[in-house]
Parts: sequence; C-alpha cells; structure tokens
Amino acid sequence: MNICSLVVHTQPEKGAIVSQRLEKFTGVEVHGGTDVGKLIVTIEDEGEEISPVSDTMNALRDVEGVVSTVLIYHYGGEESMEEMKREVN
Amino acid sequence: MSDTDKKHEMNRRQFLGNMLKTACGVGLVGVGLGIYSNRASSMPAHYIRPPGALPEEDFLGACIRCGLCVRDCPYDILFLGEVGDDVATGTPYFVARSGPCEMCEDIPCIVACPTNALDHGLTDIEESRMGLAVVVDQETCIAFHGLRCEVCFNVCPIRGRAISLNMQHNVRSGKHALFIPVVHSDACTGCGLCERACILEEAAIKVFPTDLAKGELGKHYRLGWKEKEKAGGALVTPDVEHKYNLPEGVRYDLQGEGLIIEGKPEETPFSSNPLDSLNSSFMDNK
Amino acid sequence: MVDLTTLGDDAIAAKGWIKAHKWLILRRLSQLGILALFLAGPVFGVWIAKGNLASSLTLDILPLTDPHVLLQAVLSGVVPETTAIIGVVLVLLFYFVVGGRVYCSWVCPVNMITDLASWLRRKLGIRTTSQISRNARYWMLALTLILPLVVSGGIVWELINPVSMMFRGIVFGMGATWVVILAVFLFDLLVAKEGWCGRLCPVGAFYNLIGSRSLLRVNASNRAECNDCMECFVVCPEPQVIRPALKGGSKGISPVILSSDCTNCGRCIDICAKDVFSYGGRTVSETIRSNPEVIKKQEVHI
Amino acid sequence: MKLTRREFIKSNAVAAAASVAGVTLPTITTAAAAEGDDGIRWDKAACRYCGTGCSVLMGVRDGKVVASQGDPDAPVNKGLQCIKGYFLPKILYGADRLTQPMLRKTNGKYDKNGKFEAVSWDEAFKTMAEKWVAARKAKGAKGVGMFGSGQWTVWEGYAAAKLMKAGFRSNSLDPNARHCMASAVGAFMRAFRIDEPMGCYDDLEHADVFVLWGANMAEMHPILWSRLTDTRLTKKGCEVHVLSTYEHRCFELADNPIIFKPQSDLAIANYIANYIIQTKSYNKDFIGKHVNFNKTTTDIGYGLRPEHPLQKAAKNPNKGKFNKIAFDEFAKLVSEYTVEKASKISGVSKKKLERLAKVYADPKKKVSSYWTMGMNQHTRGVWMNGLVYNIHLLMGKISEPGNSPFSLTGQPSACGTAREVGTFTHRLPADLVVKKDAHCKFAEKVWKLPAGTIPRHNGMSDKAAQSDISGKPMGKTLIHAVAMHRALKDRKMNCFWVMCNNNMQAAANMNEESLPGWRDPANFITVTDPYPTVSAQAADLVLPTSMWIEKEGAYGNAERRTQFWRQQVQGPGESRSDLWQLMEFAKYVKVEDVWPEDLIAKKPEYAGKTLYDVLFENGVVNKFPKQKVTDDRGNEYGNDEMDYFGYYVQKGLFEEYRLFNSVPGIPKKGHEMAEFEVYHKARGLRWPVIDGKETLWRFREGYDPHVEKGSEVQFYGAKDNKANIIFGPYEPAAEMPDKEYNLWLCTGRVLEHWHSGSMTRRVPELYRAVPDAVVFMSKKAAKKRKLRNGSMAKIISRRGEIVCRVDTKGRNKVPDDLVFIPWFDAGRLVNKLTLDATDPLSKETDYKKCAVKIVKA
Repeated sequence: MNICSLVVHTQPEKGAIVSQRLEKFTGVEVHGGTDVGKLIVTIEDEGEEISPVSDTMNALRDVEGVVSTVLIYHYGGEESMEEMKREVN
Repeated sequence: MSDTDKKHEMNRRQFLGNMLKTACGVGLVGVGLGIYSNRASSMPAHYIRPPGALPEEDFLGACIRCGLCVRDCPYDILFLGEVGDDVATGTPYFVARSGPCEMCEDIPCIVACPTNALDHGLTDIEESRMGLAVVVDQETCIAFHGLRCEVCFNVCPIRGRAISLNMQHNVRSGKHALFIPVVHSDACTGCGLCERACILEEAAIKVFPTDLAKGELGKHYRLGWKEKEKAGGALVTPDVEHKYNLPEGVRYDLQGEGLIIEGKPEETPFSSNPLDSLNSSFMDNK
Repeated sequence: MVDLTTLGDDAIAAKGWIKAHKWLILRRLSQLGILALFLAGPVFGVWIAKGNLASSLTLDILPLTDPHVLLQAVLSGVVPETTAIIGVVLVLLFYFVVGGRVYCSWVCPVNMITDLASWLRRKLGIRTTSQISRNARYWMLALTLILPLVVSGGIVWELINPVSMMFRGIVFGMGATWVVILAVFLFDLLVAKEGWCGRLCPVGAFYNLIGSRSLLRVNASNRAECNDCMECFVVCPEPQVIRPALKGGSKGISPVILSSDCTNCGRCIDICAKDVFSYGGRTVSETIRSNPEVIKKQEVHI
Repeated sequence: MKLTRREFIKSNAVAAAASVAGVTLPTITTAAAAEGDDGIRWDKAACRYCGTGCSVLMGVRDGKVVASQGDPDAPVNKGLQCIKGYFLPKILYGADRLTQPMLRKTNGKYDKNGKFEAVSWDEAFKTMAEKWVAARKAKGAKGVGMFGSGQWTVWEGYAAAKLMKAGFRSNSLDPNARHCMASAVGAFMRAFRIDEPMGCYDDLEHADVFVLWGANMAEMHPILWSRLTDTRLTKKGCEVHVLSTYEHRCFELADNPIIFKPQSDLAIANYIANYIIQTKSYNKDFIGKHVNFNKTTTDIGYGLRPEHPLQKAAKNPNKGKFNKIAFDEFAKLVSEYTVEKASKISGVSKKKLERLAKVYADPKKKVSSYWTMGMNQHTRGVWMNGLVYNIHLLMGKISEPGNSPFSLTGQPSACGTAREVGTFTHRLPADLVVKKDAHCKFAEKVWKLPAGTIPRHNGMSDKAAQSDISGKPMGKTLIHAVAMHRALKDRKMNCFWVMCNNNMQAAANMNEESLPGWRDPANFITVTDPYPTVSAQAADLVLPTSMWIEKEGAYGNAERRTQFWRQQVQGPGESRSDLWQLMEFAKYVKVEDVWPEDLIAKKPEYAGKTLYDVLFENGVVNKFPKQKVTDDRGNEYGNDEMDYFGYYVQKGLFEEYRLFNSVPGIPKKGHEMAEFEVYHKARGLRWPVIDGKETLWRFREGYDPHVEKGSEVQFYGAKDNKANIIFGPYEPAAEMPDKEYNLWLCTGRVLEHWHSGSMTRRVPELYRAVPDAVVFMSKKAAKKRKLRNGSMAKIISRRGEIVCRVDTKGRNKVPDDLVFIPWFDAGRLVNKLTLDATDPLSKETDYKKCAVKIVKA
C-alpha cells in the first residue's frame, strides 16, 4: 500500500491536456494546478493488483508535455485495504 | 544710526523674527492638522453615518460635532467618534451589527441636526442612503445552501424591495427550493437591520458605505427591456410578423416559448374522415 | 519678587477664606454646573441640556451654538439650520454683554486643567517658559478658519480641539481624549506659563474678539488702596491687562480693565487684600473715583 | 465529515504537494476541516421543533453537543434545516437551565406564597404525592390532572397515559395538542373513523395544484415549503392558491392570493362543493362506492362556560351528532352557497373564488390541500376540516399521489405521541377511546389490570357504575385542556401537572381563566420544564427535565413517520427526563391510595404495591434487561432511565404499546409499527408498517395492504369502508369586532421562534433576529390611531391588555380591520387578550379570532 504525491511541471498552456493524459494511468489522480502548469498529482497502488507506484512515476515522466516531476510525499504502509477504508474517526 | 534707532531696529527685527517664528509654528501645526485630517477622514467600512448624512467630505465640514443627533436617537444607536477611534473625532456613526438604524419615520436625528450635516431635505426615511447592504459570502450564508433562514429578508423594513428572495431549484437535494437573498441598491437604505439580524457568527450580509459597495453601469449602456418599458414600445421600428414552415400540430411562438409541439389528439383506429372507413370494407381483408 | 509660599495669605487674613475665594468658587460652580446640566440626561435621565458646547438644546427650547465652530462649518460650505443661527445669535449677544473670555474662565472645562497647571507651577516653583507670543492664538484662529477652505477634511480643527473634546469627552465618552487633556496640562505646567489659554487657544482668541467691546469689566477703581503686593499679577492668567488700569492713574488712564484679553475671572478681586478690584461696567470707574471717602483715603495715604 | 484513513493520507499528500508548488486547492481546506472535527461522534435525531420531522445529525465531543448538521440522507429534509434547526445545539445550553427541583417554601415548609427553594427529588415527589392522593380522594377522578405534550417522546406520552388512566384512574389527561390538532383529529374521526393523514410528503412533488387553507407553511413548515416551492418552480402548470385572513409569506408564491374575512372559509369551502355539484364535475363512481352523505347538528355554541351569553343563546350547544342524508339533500344544502353569497361573506372577488373552485373541479388536476392552525384553531374547526374533505371526496381526489387533503402538525410528535399513544382525555393508545367499553377492556387486558380500572367516559363499565376511591360513583370523566383551567379556577381540580409545554403562556384568556386557578392556595401546580418559563413562574413545584437528546426518544411527524434517537448527552445537574419523572412519581403512590377496595379485590396480588410496580414492573415493560446501547459504528450511548430502573425502559414501553397496534386480534387495525430496534436504524418509517414495508398512501389499493384486492379504495376506519361527507354551514365567529373593540386579533408564530419561545429565545442569534413580539397592522389602521411603524401601542381586549411596538412594514401585511401578534414573547403575553372560545366539538381554542382595540401607549 503506497500513496505518494508529486508536482508535475508541464508547459504552462498544456496543463489541462497533460492532466487528462496522466489520469489515464491507474491509480493516478490530478488534484489541481492545471492552470499554472504545476499539477498536483497523487499516485496510489493497491497491493499486487496493479503496477507499483515507482513504475507509474517513471511512466509519467515520459508523457508528452511533462517537463519534470518532483516527488513530494510518500506513504508506504503495511495496512490491508480493509484498514485503510475504515473511517478516521 | 543712533542707539535708540538700533534698539528700535533690534525690536523690529526681534518682532519680525518672533512673528515669523509664530507663523512658522502655526503653519507647521496647520500642515500637521491637514495630514491628520486626511487620515482621520477615512472611516472603517463598518462605521455608517446616520440617515441624511452628506457625502463624507461635505459631512466633515458640516458636522459641528455637537452630538444632538446622538441624543435624539430614540434607539441610542449613534456614537460620537472618540479620540483614538478611526473616525473623525466627535462625528456621529453607528455600527450595524450591534445597533442598526431602526428607520424612524420622523427621523429625529435629522431634525436635531443644527447644521444640515444631516440633510433636512430628507423627510422620507425610505429615501435615505446610509450605505448599501451586500451579501458578502455565499459560502457561509446558509440560504445559499437551501436552509430556510431568510432572516435578512424578514427584518428588512423596505419589504420585498431592498431585499428580495430569488427562488431557485436546489439541484443537490432535487426536491427543495433555494431562497436566495438579493439586495437591490435602488431601494436599500443601508439601515443595517439585516446585518444585525444575520444569525451567523460573522454576518454574511453587511452594510458598507455606499461608495464602497455600489457598482456603476458603464455610462453608455442601457438595459434594453427597461428602455422599452420606459418608452412604452420598441425604440426602433417594431418587428415584422414572422411566418414559418412547420409541420402540422407544431406552432412557433417567436416572443415566448419558441417551438411548441402540440399534443397529438387521442389516437383511435379510425380515420377522421368517415369515408375512409366506409370505403375500406372489412370484407377486403380476406 | 512675590513670595509664592504666602500667596493669598493677606487676602484670607483680611477677608476670610471664603471671601478670598468667592469668585473662584463661583467659577468652578459655573463650569461644573454647565457640565452637570449636560450630564443629567445621560446619567440620571433628566434631560436639561442636550448636545455639547458646539451646539446644544436646553429644555427642548433654547438653542445655543458655538459661533467659532459654526463659522468653520460655514467656511467649509454649509448652510446652517435656523436653530443654529438663532443659537449663534444668542451666544454672541451674551458674550457681547458679559465679555467674550467669560467663556474661557466661566464655561470652558479646560480652564480647570490649565488653572491646575498654573497652581502647580506656583507650588512647585517651575519657572520655565518658552517664547510663544500671546499673539500666536490669533494665528491659530486664522489657521482654523483657513483650513476648512483648503483641506478636504472639513472642520479640521475639531479633530484636535481640546476645548470641545474635553467637554464632549465628559458628556459622551472619553476615549483617548485624556491624552489630549494631559498634553495641555503638561504643556502649561512644563513648557509655557498659561501656554494654552493665554497663547495658543484659537477658541479663546475668537471669544476674545467677540467680547472686545463688552459691557461687563473688572476695574481697579480702588487702585489708590494698592499696596503693591503684586499678588494679582501672579494669579492673573493674562497679567498684561492689569498694569494700565492699576498703575495708570498717574497717566490719567481709566481704572477699568479694558483689554479684551481679560477673562473676567475675578481672581484679582479675590486675591487682593485691599479690595482694589471689583466688577463693573465700562464707565463705572468715574462714580467710584468721585466717592469722597475714597478720595479722603487717598489723601490720607498721600 | 467522514474520511477513510486512505482518503486522509491522500489528502495530506495532496496538501504537501500543493504547498510546495504554491497552488491552492479547495480540497485542502476539506482535509483540514476533517482533522479539526476529529473526536466528534455523530448520531441522528429528529428535530426538536415542528411537525415536519426533519432529521438532524448531532455531533458530540466530551459529553457536549459541539456540532450539528441537517441529515443529508433524511428523505424529508435532505440535509436542509430551517434557521431554528440550525441552532438546535444551543437550546440545550441556555444559561438558565433548571438543574434542581424547586418548591415554594417558607421557613422550610411548602407554602403557596413562599419563594422557590431547591429541594431533593424525594422531597419534591413526597410533597406532590401527598397533595395528589388527597385531591384524588376528595375531588374524585377530576381532582387531579395532567397537561402533557405533543413534544413528549412516544414512550413518555404512553407512560403518562398509563399513569393517569390506569394508575390514578383518571381521564384528566390532555396534551397541548388540544390547542393545536384537536380539530383535525375530530374531523379525521368523523370523516374516516381513523386518525391521521392518508397522504404523505411525497404529495408535494406529485400535486399540480397546492391550496393552503390557513397555513403559513413558508414560516411554520419551512422545509416542506421549500419542497412545495421547488415543485411550483420546476413543474409546468403548477399553481399555488393561498387562503388566509391576512397576507403572509406564502403569498410570495401565490398564483391565486385570497384574503378572506375571518370565519368565512366555511362559506368558501361550501361554495366549492356547490360548484363541483353544479358543474357536475364530481366523481360519481367514487362517491357511489366510497362515500356517505351527512349533515351535522348546527348552532352548537362556542365552547365557553355554560353561563356565557353566547353559550346560552346556542340552540344545540356542544352537539356533534350528524345524520345520514341523500346526495340530493346534500346538493340542496350547499346550493345556498353560490359564488355571490360566498363572495359577499368572505369579501373575496368572484373571479378568485371561481379560479379556486375550478382547480378542485378539474378532474385532470391533482390537488393537495394543506392546513394548520388557521383551520384547526377555529370555533368551527372540525366542520371546516370536514368541508375540505368533502371537496376532495366529491372529486375522489384523495389517497393517491398528488391528491391529498393534508393536515400539517405544529409539534414534533403531535401525531406520534399526543394522538397515537392516547394522551387525550377521551383516548387510549392506537385510536382506542374510553367511550367504548370494549376498548377499555382491551387496554386493561394488555396492561394486566383488573377490568374496570380505566374510567369510562360516563363512569359506566358494563352499564354498571364504576366506583371511585371515595366509594361514590365516578360520574362523567372527560375533561379537556380548557376545561382543566376552568376546573382549577372552580376548585374542582386541585392538582395539576404541566409537562413539556408552557400552558400559562399558551392557554387563552390568561387573566380570567388560567392564573386565578394556578395561584389559588387550594391548588397545587407542578411544572416540568428545562427552563423557568412563564408556567414555571406560576407553579408551586418546578421539576427540571432532561430534554430531547438528553434522553432516548421517538417522535412521530405529520406524515406518520416515526423517528428514533439515542441518548447522546446527559442532562445538566439533577435534571431527569419526563419519562423518569412519570415513572419515579408512580413509586410514591400506593394502589390503595387511589383504587377502591372492590377493584383491588379483583387483583389481590396488587395490594400494597405502588403504581410503579403495577404499571411498569408488570413483566412487559421491564421485559428487556439492561444492555449496552451502541450504533453500527461501535459508538456507545448512555441511557439514564435504563441505568436507574435496571431495564430497557424505552424498549419495554414501545413493545407494550405495539401490543395495541401490531399484534393479531387488536380492536383497530391500521396503526401497525415495526419493532423497536428497526427504528434506531431507519431514518424514520411511515406507519402502517406491515412486513417491514411502509405505507405511503392509505386507503388505496396497492399502496395500503389493508385495502382488500379489487376494491380500489377502502376507508377501512369505518365498518362500511366508507368515508363521511358532512355538511356544516357557515356560522359566525364567537367574538367579532364592534364599535369599541374594532379590530380582529389573530395570533400565531414566526419562523425564527418556536411556540412560546422558551427554547428559541434562549438562542442569542434568534433572539437578536427577532427580539420582541410586535403588532402587525396596516399603515392606514395605524394612522387612524395616531400610530406609525415603531410606535408603542396598547392592545386592549375585554380580558386584558398588552403593550408592544407597531409594525406596518413587516412580513405580515394585514387588512385594515385585523392585527396579528405572535405569541412567542414571554414579555408580551398575547394570551391575556385572547378569548377561551373553543370549537364545541374538538374543544380546541380559536386563537385566530377575537376583538381588540388599539390605542397609543
């Protein structure tokens, strides 16, 4: 179980189109910043079912319009999905 | 030059010097005062002048800081600016959130004013423009979320005209309506009753001095439908009558609904022309 | 030099304490009484006078308006209401009769502060004084009247006028007004003797001009009795007004104090053990001078 | 805000990236809010105020309600609330909550004229029991009385009914719903022989036309109004007709605004029936199969004291009998009400009346009629309710989506408690009545009591006189709310317990009828309330209560929806719930104190026991042992009553109540309810609940399982499965304006305050929004009296006077001959002015009509 967030720099005018491209990857979500070309992106994997986060990160770099990616936050835990879905409170 | 002359000369010099010194000193005081007055004449946005107050610049000249308006306000909402307040010392104001203008019909504060700083020409309180109410925060105003509040609307003394409710469909719930308060600058007096009544911790409707709150339409622009109403008809040659190619049962309402597909008459297996039935014998079906 | 430690002792000895402070007490009663009239409303709910010294309405009928403030308002372009005009006329008439600076000594609340400063100066022996001309107040007056014409802030003087501020502060709420009052006090105590009222205050200057031909005056009609103790000079807030009347006998100058600077405060009357001074009209002096007893006394003295 | 751990981590990740990139995202604030809300336990409850029955979520942390929200999953309100609901947590935390029992004392002893002093519960109940037992013995069944509430929880009402009717053997129990819903109940029983509306709130989406008959829904049922408004805005051809005696906020939406003269609604309704018959629009098939025609006895007086001239003048005072007639006779009776006549009586233009009649008569239009106090608080309220049923029945526009005559309720549980569990003087649980020997016997069986325990309405059980504790026969036993105050004044009743309402502020004619009895040294008055209300001030013993979510509760709203909540916080100090008080007080009275020997002889095992033992430890109520109260998420909740009494009291009472309505062999079907636990899970269920299924529209085949197949419609409340159309004519109001008292006075509520304001006026924001009651009057009427907006006016009736400010600009625009004063303001008691004239049938006071004059104060 991994969750990480990164800032993906794009050519400023291409923020929207790049974010569409990124969201095609499983486990990838764009949370904003398309208008300034600094996409706030999270990547999650769900255990063994899909490719690990690191692979996805590498793949993102090769997406057309992406200038650079910077990893900001990474969480790697051992919890099961059950636990993760439980409410915080 | 004799001694006395010298002495006179000295005295004159001294005199002139002293005078110059005094003049300079007083002049400095004047400059300081001018600067201070500039600063002091900027009021905080939530301080509202009493009804009939002249435009701020004129008001500061006209108000002699006597406090008679304060004394004659039956609801005791007016204060005089004190030294250290952000309002010209001694001038009257109220704060809508804690004590709004109750809109007395006889406007005693204006009657009390000896200098016309509160314009004695104002005799109908509903014509006063103390400020303008503004719905400042749609995110916190619970009416925008569909809660039934409308306290501002309910307490507004210019009933239905200064604040109206814009009823809309609540897309989220799907079956409730929203009652959105809308302020109309042509009727709002800025009394502040709405701001006081607002039940939020920080009011979402606030009264600001008119010059801060009011927008202004481009001088060139007119609202077409209003002009038409004023003129009592089209400003240019009225439109011709339009005709359309339409299938049966369909109308076109140019000024209203547009395309109207009229309900088909209830269908039966029979043609409306009896001959059709008569001529098609059931015996042919063999 | 006058011995400040024994100031007034002679008068008390001669007339008793009460008589030696008669006019002072009456003045304080007047100053406080006027405040009380305005305070009775907000404090006790008994509405006698509403408003403040700038403009007021007494018993819902008598309007009084300060001409200096109204003049400033007019200069900034205002057409006052009739009540205000009536109020100004009443005030002008009154001070025209009793003397403009009666306002300063019998009405103005700042007077109590500056009197206190003067008293302390004498008690503490503070002698510093800066060279501010007594004419500076007229410059200040001019300034207050020019500012409304040139500055957008309207009646600018009222932003800092300690006179109206103190009264308003007491009647409507002090805020930081005490700072201004303290400043006036310290100015008078440490910077200039009678600095505020005697040299700077444009309100006083204005009333000074109004009352320059007033009927009520103090005279030294009994000047022959003067024993040159000089105590009147010490207590007088405008001592320059005394000399001509008191000492001008030989030059044929009238014993009436004619200078409009005189505030008609009566301190000279109180402090004089010889009853040299008294209130009277502009021409009252002659009758007293012809009083045979006085003449006789003068002769004896000579 | 609910977040899974995964979402929580993710939102942190997003926030970190956004802050690095300098990008602002709306989602970040959400995450922060979620963090801030940590530690809050959310649970559902029914809103404390009106009969709409909004569901709310209350957030509790450290034993205090710290947050609230509308319940987004509640079908009624979908997360919405009115302004009162917005402040729900604050009604619990007024600074002057009562926390200790208070008794009037002098020198350490009870004294009617003493000052209130804190006492222990034991002393309070001992003093009270002594007075009650003495009064019960000396004055008979009516010697003691209890005035309850449509704000009681279901089991509180049930326990009260049991305590009074079975324990004290007295029918002197009436709820404040008597002031509110009694006329609606009367009309339901007469027309359908079963109580409560056939429709539900879904009618609000399905109707084409809405007609408001004396209901200011915009302010009094704010969330329902927003549903009605939405339908009006979004449905093509939808129209709204608003009838009232003055212009209120509903008129903002009115397509056909109708202002009629007070009382003339009777003429308008009869005219509509006449129009339907004249135009032959009525549903012949429907009335043939499902309707009987009747006419009621007329000239029935005004429910005043018998010696009142108006009462003496009436030919058939208090008579409610109606007789079957033929359709033709009915047609003839209403034919008198031509549009001309109706227009003349009501002052409404013919055009408007015709427009209204047409929508009812149009078979293609679905019409829903709504009404509240304008129709119920009416000296002909039962008739008037019936006249609207007449219209709907003539057209067959009833019991189906969009076609509904719907009586809205003003209190959160006027239906669920006051009406359903039998807190009216004449009722027993589940629509049973003390008039019927069989019903009483059934109740006695369920309650394991000797036959003849419950006093019959006429004191006759099996045609033999029921004996009272004093040995004398019982005599007539029914006594309604207004009569209770009269009995106190006349010293026929000596002990009175007012619970969960504020009757000193509510009951009409306070000066002449309420206060004298309360303050009479012969009488002992107990008031149970969370706050020192006007009633508490006038009482002798004040008992502090744990209110609303300080106890486990259940309410039943206007659409038959029963909603439960758990105890979420603890009441302050020594406050105890009404339920606890009712049960604990029963411990202080022994069976011998109130039952005659011959009755005890029938159940000798009850000898020497307390009422508590007999009524509550009867093996049914105490059947469910102490348990933990938890929700599905594992949160635990308190239950003070369970802790104290040692068993699950609420569950026991509810399950015993279900023996009246949900088991085979019950006398009246149609009130079936689900099991206790189901309600804790559901967002309310609309009864009858049969096999776990709710009923939306009653009496209609397919919607209502009680309707037999093939019959389409069955009004199964009546034996012949038919509803009654009952003709009642126009009769004038009790007190009309004359030369001296020249204005109508109408009273009512405002959106911001609820009822007597004892809760909402303690919410600073609501108080600030609407601080004091004003008198709404027209500009012209004000000017005539030298008044204007904002001036102080003295309003004088034959019974008293009050002073308040004039409002000529406010939300209510009244005609020149009518004024409106809301009654929420304890500082301006409008019930000093109102007349205690009631509907002679429902005994409900007419708060909407009396005569006043106004002068400058």
